[in-house]
Amino acid sequence: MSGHVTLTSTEPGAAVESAAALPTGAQRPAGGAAGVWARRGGRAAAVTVGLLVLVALTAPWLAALEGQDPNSFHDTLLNSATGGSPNGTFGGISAQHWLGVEPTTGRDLFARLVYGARVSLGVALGATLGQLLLGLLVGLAAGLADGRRGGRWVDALLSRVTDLALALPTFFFSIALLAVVPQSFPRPLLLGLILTGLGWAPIARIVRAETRVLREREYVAAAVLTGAGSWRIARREILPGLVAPVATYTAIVIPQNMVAEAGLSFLGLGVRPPTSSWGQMLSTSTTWFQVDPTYVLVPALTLLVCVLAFAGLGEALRVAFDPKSPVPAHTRRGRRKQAAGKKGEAR
Amino acid sequence: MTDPVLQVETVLQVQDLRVIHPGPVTALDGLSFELAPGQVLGLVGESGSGKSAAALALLGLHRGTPTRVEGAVLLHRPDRPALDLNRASDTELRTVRGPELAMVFQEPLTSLDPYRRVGTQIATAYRLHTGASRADARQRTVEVLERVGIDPKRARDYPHQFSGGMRQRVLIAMALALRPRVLVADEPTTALDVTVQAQILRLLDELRAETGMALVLVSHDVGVVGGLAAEVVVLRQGRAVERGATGALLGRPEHPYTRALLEAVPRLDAPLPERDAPAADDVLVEVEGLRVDFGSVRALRGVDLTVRRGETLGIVGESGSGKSTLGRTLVRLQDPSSGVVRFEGADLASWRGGELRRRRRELQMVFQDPTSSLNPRRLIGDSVAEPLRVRGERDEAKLRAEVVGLLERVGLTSDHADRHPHQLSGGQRQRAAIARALILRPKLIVCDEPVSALDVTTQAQVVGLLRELREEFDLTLVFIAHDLAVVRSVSDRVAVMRQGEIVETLAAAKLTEPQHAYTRALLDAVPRL
Amino acid sequence: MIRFLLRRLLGAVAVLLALAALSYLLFYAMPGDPAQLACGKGCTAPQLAQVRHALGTDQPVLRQFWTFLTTLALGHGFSTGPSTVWCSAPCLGYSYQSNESVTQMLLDRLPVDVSLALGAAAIWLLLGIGTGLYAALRPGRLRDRVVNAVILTLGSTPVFVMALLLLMGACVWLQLLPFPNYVPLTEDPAQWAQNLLLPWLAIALVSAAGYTRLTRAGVLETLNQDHIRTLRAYGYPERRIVLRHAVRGALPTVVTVAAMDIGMVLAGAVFTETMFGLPGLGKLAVESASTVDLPVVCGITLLAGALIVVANTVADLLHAALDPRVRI
Amino acid sequence: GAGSSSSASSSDAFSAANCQGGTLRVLDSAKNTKGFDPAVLYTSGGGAIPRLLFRTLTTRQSVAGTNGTKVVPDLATDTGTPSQNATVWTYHLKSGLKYADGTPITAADIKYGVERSFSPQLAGGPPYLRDWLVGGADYQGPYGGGTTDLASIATPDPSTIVFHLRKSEGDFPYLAAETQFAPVPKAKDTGKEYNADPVSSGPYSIAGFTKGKELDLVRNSYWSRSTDQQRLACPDRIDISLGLSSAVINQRLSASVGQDANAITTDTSLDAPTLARVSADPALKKRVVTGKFPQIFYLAFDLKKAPFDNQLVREALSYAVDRTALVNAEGGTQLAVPSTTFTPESLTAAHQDYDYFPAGATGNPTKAKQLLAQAGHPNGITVPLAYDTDDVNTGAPAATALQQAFAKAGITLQLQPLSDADFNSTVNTPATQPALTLTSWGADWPSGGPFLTPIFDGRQIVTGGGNFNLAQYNDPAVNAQIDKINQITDYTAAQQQWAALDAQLGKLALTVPLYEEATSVLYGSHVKNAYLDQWRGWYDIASVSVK
Ligand SMILES: Nc1ncnc2c1ncn2[C@@H]1O[C@H](COP(=O)(O)OP(=O)(O)OP(=O)(O)O)[C@@H](O)[C@H]1O
Ligand SMILES: Nc1ncnc2c1ncn2[C@@H]1O[C@H](COP(=O)(O)OP(=O)(O)OP(=O)(O)O)[C@@H](O)[C@H]1O
Ligand SMILES: [Mg+2]
Ligand SMILES: [Mg+2]
Repeated sequence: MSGHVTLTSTEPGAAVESAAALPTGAQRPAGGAAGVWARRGGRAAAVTVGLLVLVALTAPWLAALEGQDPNSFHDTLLNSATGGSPNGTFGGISAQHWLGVEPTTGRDLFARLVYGARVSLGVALGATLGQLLLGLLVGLAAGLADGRRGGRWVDALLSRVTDLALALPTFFFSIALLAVVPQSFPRPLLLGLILTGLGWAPIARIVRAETRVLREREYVAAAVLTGAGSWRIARREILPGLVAPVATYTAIVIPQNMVAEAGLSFLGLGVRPPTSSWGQMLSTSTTWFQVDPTYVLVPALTLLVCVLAFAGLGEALRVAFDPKSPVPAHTRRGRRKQAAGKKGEAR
Repeated sequence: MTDPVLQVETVLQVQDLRVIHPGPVTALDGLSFELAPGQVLGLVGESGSGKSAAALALLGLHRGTPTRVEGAVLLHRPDRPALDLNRASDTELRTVRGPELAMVFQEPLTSLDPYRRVGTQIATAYRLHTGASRADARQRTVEVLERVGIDPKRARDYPHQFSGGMRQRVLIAMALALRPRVLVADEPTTALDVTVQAQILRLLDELRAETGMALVLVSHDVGVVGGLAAEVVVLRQGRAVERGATGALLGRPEHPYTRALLEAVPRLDAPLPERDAPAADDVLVEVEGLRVDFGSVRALRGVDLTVRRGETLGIVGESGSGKSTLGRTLVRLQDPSSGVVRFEGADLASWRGGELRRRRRELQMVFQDPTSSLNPRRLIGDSVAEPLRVRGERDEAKLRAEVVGLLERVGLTSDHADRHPHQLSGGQRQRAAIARALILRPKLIVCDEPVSALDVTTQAQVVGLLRELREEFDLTLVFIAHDLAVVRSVSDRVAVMRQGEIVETLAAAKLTEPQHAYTRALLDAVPRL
Repeated sequence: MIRFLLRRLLGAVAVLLALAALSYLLFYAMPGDPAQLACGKGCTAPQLAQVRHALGTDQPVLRQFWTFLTTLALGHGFSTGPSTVWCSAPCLGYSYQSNESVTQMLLDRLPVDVSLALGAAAIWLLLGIGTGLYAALRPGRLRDRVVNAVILTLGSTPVFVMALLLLMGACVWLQLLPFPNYVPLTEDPAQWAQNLLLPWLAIALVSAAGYTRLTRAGVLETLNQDHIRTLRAYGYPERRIVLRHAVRGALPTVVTVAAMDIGMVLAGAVFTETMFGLPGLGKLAVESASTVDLPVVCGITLLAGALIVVANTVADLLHAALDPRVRI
Repeated sequence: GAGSSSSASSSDAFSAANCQGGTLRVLDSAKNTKGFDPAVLYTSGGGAIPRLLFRTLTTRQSVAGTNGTKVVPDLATDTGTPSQNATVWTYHLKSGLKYADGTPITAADIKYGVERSFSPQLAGGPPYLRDWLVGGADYQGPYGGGTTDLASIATPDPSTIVFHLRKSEGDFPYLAAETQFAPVPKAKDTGKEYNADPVSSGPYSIAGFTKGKELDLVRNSYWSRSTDQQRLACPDRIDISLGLSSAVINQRLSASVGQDANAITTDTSLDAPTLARVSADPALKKRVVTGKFPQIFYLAFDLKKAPFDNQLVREALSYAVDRTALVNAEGGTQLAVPSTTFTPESLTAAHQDYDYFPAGATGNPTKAKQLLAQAGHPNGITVPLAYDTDDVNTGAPAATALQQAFAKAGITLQLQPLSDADFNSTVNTPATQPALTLTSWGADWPSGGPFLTPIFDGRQIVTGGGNFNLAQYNDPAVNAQIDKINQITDYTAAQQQWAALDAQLGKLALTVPLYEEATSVLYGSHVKNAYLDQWRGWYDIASVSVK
């Protein structure tokens, strides 16, 4: 690939824009959180993600605010003669039940939704974190192993292990693992661990490839000449360069993990009742959509918003970290931003 | 325009051309000239002076980007009204690009489509404008490839199978196929070896003479332009500060900027500063029978070399001759396949673990590409301080003082310490890299083409800096470059490399009287003013 | 090339062996006794012991695994009761549950998944590359964003939801198509395509998103490269530049990823197969896992693993074929 | 009385005389991956599809209503002649019986069919024969070494077969309707591989079979109505799709477009959402039939484990139960009916109403608490509850409903979900059995015997696995009572005795009966004479017509 700085229209422009987005004398590069925040889409995504996390954290209070809990049955709100569908319109939405109730049980949907956020986000974020750590560790180790002192074997071994992990039929193994682990083991944690075990390999691949590229950079050679150990070099020179691709990939993986949890729930392998998760809600509700659309829409829309938010965040991160970003720096947004920066300076 | 010949017949007429990048950055601020068939116009100036902005504007290539172009670029065609490229429709523009106006770019490595065969690329461009049959296009491709000195059999190769010089020739062949009336060459030789550079320049000149095509030759190197162009325009910050016939302008530059530009160009005939030659018996580094193989590639095939304490040893040679490999082996970034490198009498290969880490600090390196040798995510100050931190220095105040002191010594300020590499110019980055190499007070610094990526003025400054530092820090330098004149200006002795071997080593002063034919060839290729 | 393939083959054998061992041990550890399941509701203890012996599950696990491997490599005789049949290598044994030859079971079902994968891939490539290009032509503009949002929405829909919506839409509300009922290609190509249309769409709509992104990013990146400027300088029409040259730059990645995705088709096939009643391997996998049908389970994991390994190799070969700079 | 209720509307234009023709489609969610080996099949009264392929000594009567629970002769001339306290049963075959390949069916083939069901290779069928036949416990089938012949089955001539039982079994004619009593020609026996292509003795034979996917049946030209009074065999062809998702089956049946107008399902009851939709649509409602398979969903206690060794605690749970929530969880009143008796109402002949621990519609937590306090648990109890996760309805939904209701009475349920495979081996092995299990029991034929005996007969406790007496209840008096009833060969008399036994056992709170399931199924708009029989609570495909 071209490593030259050329007269393409975006390259210097990107630098101009990001430089403008920074206060003068700024000590941070254009990428990262600041870069995400600087973009409208990125900001919207970040706010949404923040809100979702907040909902998960405050679930008990939110449910209490509504005056419901996620597990109580409400027989009286259901019509037993018509398959246990909720009485009233829109799935039984009322002042007491803000999003209506679940058919056949009468459990409050709002309460289940906010409590479900804990599991869904927890599993997705936890799994992603796990995948990241494992992927980084293996990828870095394989990428840094060099020809001398058996390094090639380390690399070969780790690469084969990565291949193996990639070759696992994912869902199939989830089924076995979920069945093998004793019932007393907390389900969300187990789900997280399983998704971790099955999803770290792509990250390891990316990290390995990226590390191999970064390793050839001259600043790494310069660091070697300072007498730094390989751990220090990995930490100080290589790792920062991995932040961009890994952060970007992470944002793609989080929604994937959420959808995977929904898939496992669909196969009856998700969290155990009476716990709710968005995946569980969605998978049990799908058959109801002709009769009680509200029941389906609630988890479906939530999941959608969530996925879109994380995907948006991912896109924003990619743009923020990538100086060669294909999104032209000279979009109107960029110019406005710059003008604002100038003004700020003037004051 | 002072030249009456120009008014007889004009192909290209540029009037008050302005190029304004968003920002707004006025890259080009009012350029005017006229160009007759067969004429060569040189456009020179330091980096960032607006040369490329002008070159691109001549083909209307700013269109579709947010860059604004003002003024007129008039293309005169026989029997038709002149076309103002700035106002022409997209279709009109497309039809003149190629057959009327063609361009050769600075980066031969990336300017060809990597997915298509070289021959196809030439043939497609030809067919696009002539509507010729496939067979005719193939025929034409063969012709032009032969003309630029490439075996037509290689038309089936992909660009990556070609060297930089060959790719540049392919680009020229592509232009040639369409017989354009004006060829714009934006730094066509900057990325190339001196020997190749000379060939390309000769080729361009021949073509001009043969086809009567007009040539706009852009370069930061006055030497390159001087040999070819009849008239030269000197650009500075987007403005033409001086213009005139080449001989006159180079002989008696009026503008101080032009003068500075000329002075910065290293010359083979420049007087060498007086210097005491270091003692021949005080050997710092000794290389014996050094071989380095990369798989089947033999990068070094038995190199013997001594570096005396306190001297500057220059290493020259064409691309791929093994200069970098030798340099990296000297500082133990590369292990030899066989042979030894002795530093102060100790075999480098015998250093292990803690000893290796400690002792290798005495050997430092400055790299060719200032962009890649500084961690883009790290502040300059941190990068420079890193070696001290590695050594265990924890006192931040002391670190800061040391770093700032050294930065100031290399011509930067404390303000630069708090910037990221991308907020510095290339020359400034190279200074920071030098500061980082110096901070551990090493005994030997290997400079691997430290100035090749810089424009002449900056190059001169950095070379000057190295010269000063050598005295001040009591350094031994190994200075690698492909430019003989530069090497000569800093070195005490020069080693000439070719295909993994050192063909001869001579004193800098004797460089102009080489023994070896290869050195002779290198010398001949250097453009002269 | 030959060396590359040989090296890959060796790596593949190692990976598949490890995969077989892993799946055997894991599924062996799953609760539930295949003998008990085969024996049925009213099985008595002595009868259970007999069934265990007949299935070979009374042996120690390593012994069983070894038998599995030797059977695979050398073949094995199996008693049907009145007689013994020889199952020649590569033999994956007989299902504990249905007494069928596992190799045959897999061969019977593989065409379904191959049809599913290839058809879906064709659609998602078309859709993904199409929308990616459409978005790339005007980056950052309204249509880019609309395409992006639509594709993201589709891409974040779980397959089982997508499948249900398609079924309802096409078969119930609009009654455009009959409910899918798999017909082999060899039997009736038109019926085959018609019945697989919805499953293809379900997978493709969900998967296209990734390709839209890849294409868009690839095209935009290529458009930023120097050689595109050369084309412009030679008067190439902009459409031609985008459609031929910029797409070409995005193609190697897109195709490589597609090959790998096709290799992984079994991973997500469960959902499509369940919703559309397709007799494929994904469903078989889930069923055999829930009945601890070890020969079938191992057979499927090995097949799935082999598919992925092959797909990876093909992806590398394709990449090399598409990008002249890459050599293998 | 269910079953017949809505059959009238569906069979307006139906005439048994000219019902033949057309292709019936069957949309099933079961995969039938095990195939159709009569030795391996475990059916009630011959099942739905197997009954089209296999004729047995006796079979169920093909009529709607209570008479559908009657057993009638099939291959045999009568339902069997008992002697010596119902320990020897003799059958004579009708004449002119032939397989689909034209060869005659002999008594020896029936004997062989029964014998091969003892082979370990062909395990899976019902356990009764092993227990009832003299020498059955040790017999290992006709394959391989040792004795290959079971002496307790005699075939004095080609059309007579005599079974010698080791104890009185008045219900033997009911057992003789199982597929193990279908004839298998020894020459055609391929052992384990027989399941894919068995030799048909019924009105249809297999034209094509892909396990897990589809089964195509065509007429067996050697079958004739003249020897078979129970099967009408109306359709010329029967195309069965296997392994469909139940949601899709219900969608297809309700849409009833194209070929689906000729479709029924033999295993997919309406789910709650479809039911809700059907209730609102009169046109759809017309195409629904309902029935019940006598099966009770109940909570099983392990009496050997505290605190359920204490009857007061068991009573407390009986009071605390909220049957309305359970019925709703199951999909409402059309899919489930609360039951307070162990023998459900749908097993009409053996049912006697009682409610010793009245919990009312939604439970009586106050009374439950009081009983718990009395039993020494004033602060409530915490107990595990095992359930089968693979059972979509009775699994998680019912377990959570119980959890909620019990919480009100101070009983904390710790849910212990088990996969299908795991459930059977864990729950049915006394060593691993949980203290409290949510499970169900259905009778293999409509009689109190197979309903009560496996659950309450102390001699049925098996320690090695396959135990259904989860209470591990063993009262010699009750055991003797069971033996006495088994000697009665008069159906009605015997059932009255079973009913009385159930009522008597109910007082001990050995189980908490919860509800029985109702079957509600849709059929395609062209389908005629579709009714759910009262033996199995499902279609009798043999009488469905699409003409
Ligand atoms: N897209 C752009 N946006 C903003 N400023 C730009 C852009 N491209 C170039 N510039 C600026 O315009 C000025 C002229 O640039 P130009 O590339 O023409 O210089 P040059 O003389 O060709 O330099 P070099 O010798 O390094 O190629 C420089 O200051 C540069 O930073
Ligand atoms: N890491 C490597 N792996 C394989 N071959 C290499 C490697 N590094 C250098 N080479 C090869 O070794 C030879 C010498 O390369 P080297 O970089 O030392 O040349 P150079 O004289 O520095 O050239 P340049 O002027 O282009 O920098 C070349 O043929 C090069 O392709
Ligand atoms: Mg330039
Ligand atoms: Mg070099």
